[in-house]
Amino acid sequence: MVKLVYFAWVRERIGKSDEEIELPGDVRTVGDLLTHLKTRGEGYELALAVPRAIHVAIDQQHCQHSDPIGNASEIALFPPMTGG
Amino acid sequence: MVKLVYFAWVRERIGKSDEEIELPGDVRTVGDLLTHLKTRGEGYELALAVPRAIHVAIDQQHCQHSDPIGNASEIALFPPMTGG
Amino acid sequence: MTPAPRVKVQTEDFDLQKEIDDLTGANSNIGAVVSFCGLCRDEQGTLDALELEHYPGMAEAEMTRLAEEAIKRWSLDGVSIIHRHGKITPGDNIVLVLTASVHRQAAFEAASFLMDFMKSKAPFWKRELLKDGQIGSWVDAREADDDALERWQ
Amino acid sequence: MTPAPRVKVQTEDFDLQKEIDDLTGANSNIGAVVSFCGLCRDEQGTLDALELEHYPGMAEAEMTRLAEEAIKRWSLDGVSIIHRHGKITPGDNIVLVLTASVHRQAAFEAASFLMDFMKSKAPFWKRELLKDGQIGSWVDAREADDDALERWQ
Repeated sequence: MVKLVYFAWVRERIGKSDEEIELPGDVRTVGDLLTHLKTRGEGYELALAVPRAIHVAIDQQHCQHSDPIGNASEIALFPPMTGG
Repeated sequence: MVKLVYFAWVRERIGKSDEEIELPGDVRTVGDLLTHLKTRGEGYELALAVPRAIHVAIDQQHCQHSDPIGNASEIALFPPMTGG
Repeated sequence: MTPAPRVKVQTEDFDLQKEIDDLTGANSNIGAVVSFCGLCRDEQGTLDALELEHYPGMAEAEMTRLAEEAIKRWSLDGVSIIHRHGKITPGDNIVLVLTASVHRQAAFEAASFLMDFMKSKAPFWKRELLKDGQIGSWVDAREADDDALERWQ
Repeated sequence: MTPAPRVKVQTEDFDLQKEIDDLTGANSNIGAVVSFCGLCRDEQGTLDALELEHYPGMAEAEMTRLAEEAIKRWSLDGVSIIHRHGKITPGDNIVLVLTASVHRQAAFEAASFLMDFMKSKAPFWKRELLKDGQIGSWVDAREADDDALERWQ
């Protein structure tokens, strides 16, 4: 089980702020995870339509789409940040 | 008549903070003025021993040693500035 | 001695002079303090407020990482970063970066570095609340902000 | 609209938050405020205070000229410069430069430019008053400060 957390318009489009899911064995990288999530419904498809617009953090650290998920406990998906 | 004002160690070495003097007709540039002032006594000689260390302002604007004095009403002599 | 970064994520406003006093404290060898305040603009009067969402936990962690990176790169005697979240009205503070050093160049460069990275790496998102009562759109990231990172590579 | 520079030469200290509030005032299109505070260092505990001499009249005039040059070079919504004179003890403020702009880069660059020129062009001179009661020497100008001007040519 891994906890997924969503922010800003990713959260709005998916329709929830977090959830726990079981990852299929063939989901090894962040990119794999995004592809997998898109099969979970219309909200996910809409949120993740442009994968390069999605930033991902594993256990609260920024990561690349090519990075392995390893034994992450929390994975966050969000749009480009606009703080500051 | 022109008013001369002195600051920091230039003031201390000359021994006064300001004075009014009559300039000889052959004192045309700031450099000429420095040379002339050195004839006015030991304090002046000491203060102006290294002319390139002396900054000059004519009527409260920085100028070069080669600049003409024109009809300046106030000429200031001081060491390199150390504010900020 | 390496200073510990001071990092806060909060809803309330901050007082700049107090934050500087807290940062410099008993250290009398600081000669330069640079501050950056990021303020909410009114967007030609159309904006009622910004609503700032953040990722609790990661926001503080990322701000600490950025501050530690600045401390590694420059000779600094102190770094503070405060980022507000929640509803922020035009003219109000959003973010504060403070850097303290013996000389001014390190303080200026580190503050500029921190703001460039705060813009692109700190997990905060702005949404516009409009004067006409509508919830406006999420603010788009500026390409200029991504470009700004390149000069620190 | 070109902002008028705010320039003050004074013996008393300043409150940074108040100076920022005065500078930004009713303008809600300011997104970035950069401040630089120059502080008196204690020189490894040997310094009792600095005595700052200045050229009244020219100090204000030169600070205004520098601020106007910054306003010409960058898109700014406000510039404040305060320089103190008289006796200043370690840890206390000596100088403040404030720049306000829509975006951060102009505010950072203009503040850095202003401090470089304040160091070398504003007619102020520091003398050390030492802990042992002696009047120390006039502070020497740093060559690094002259070099700093070159990057703005």
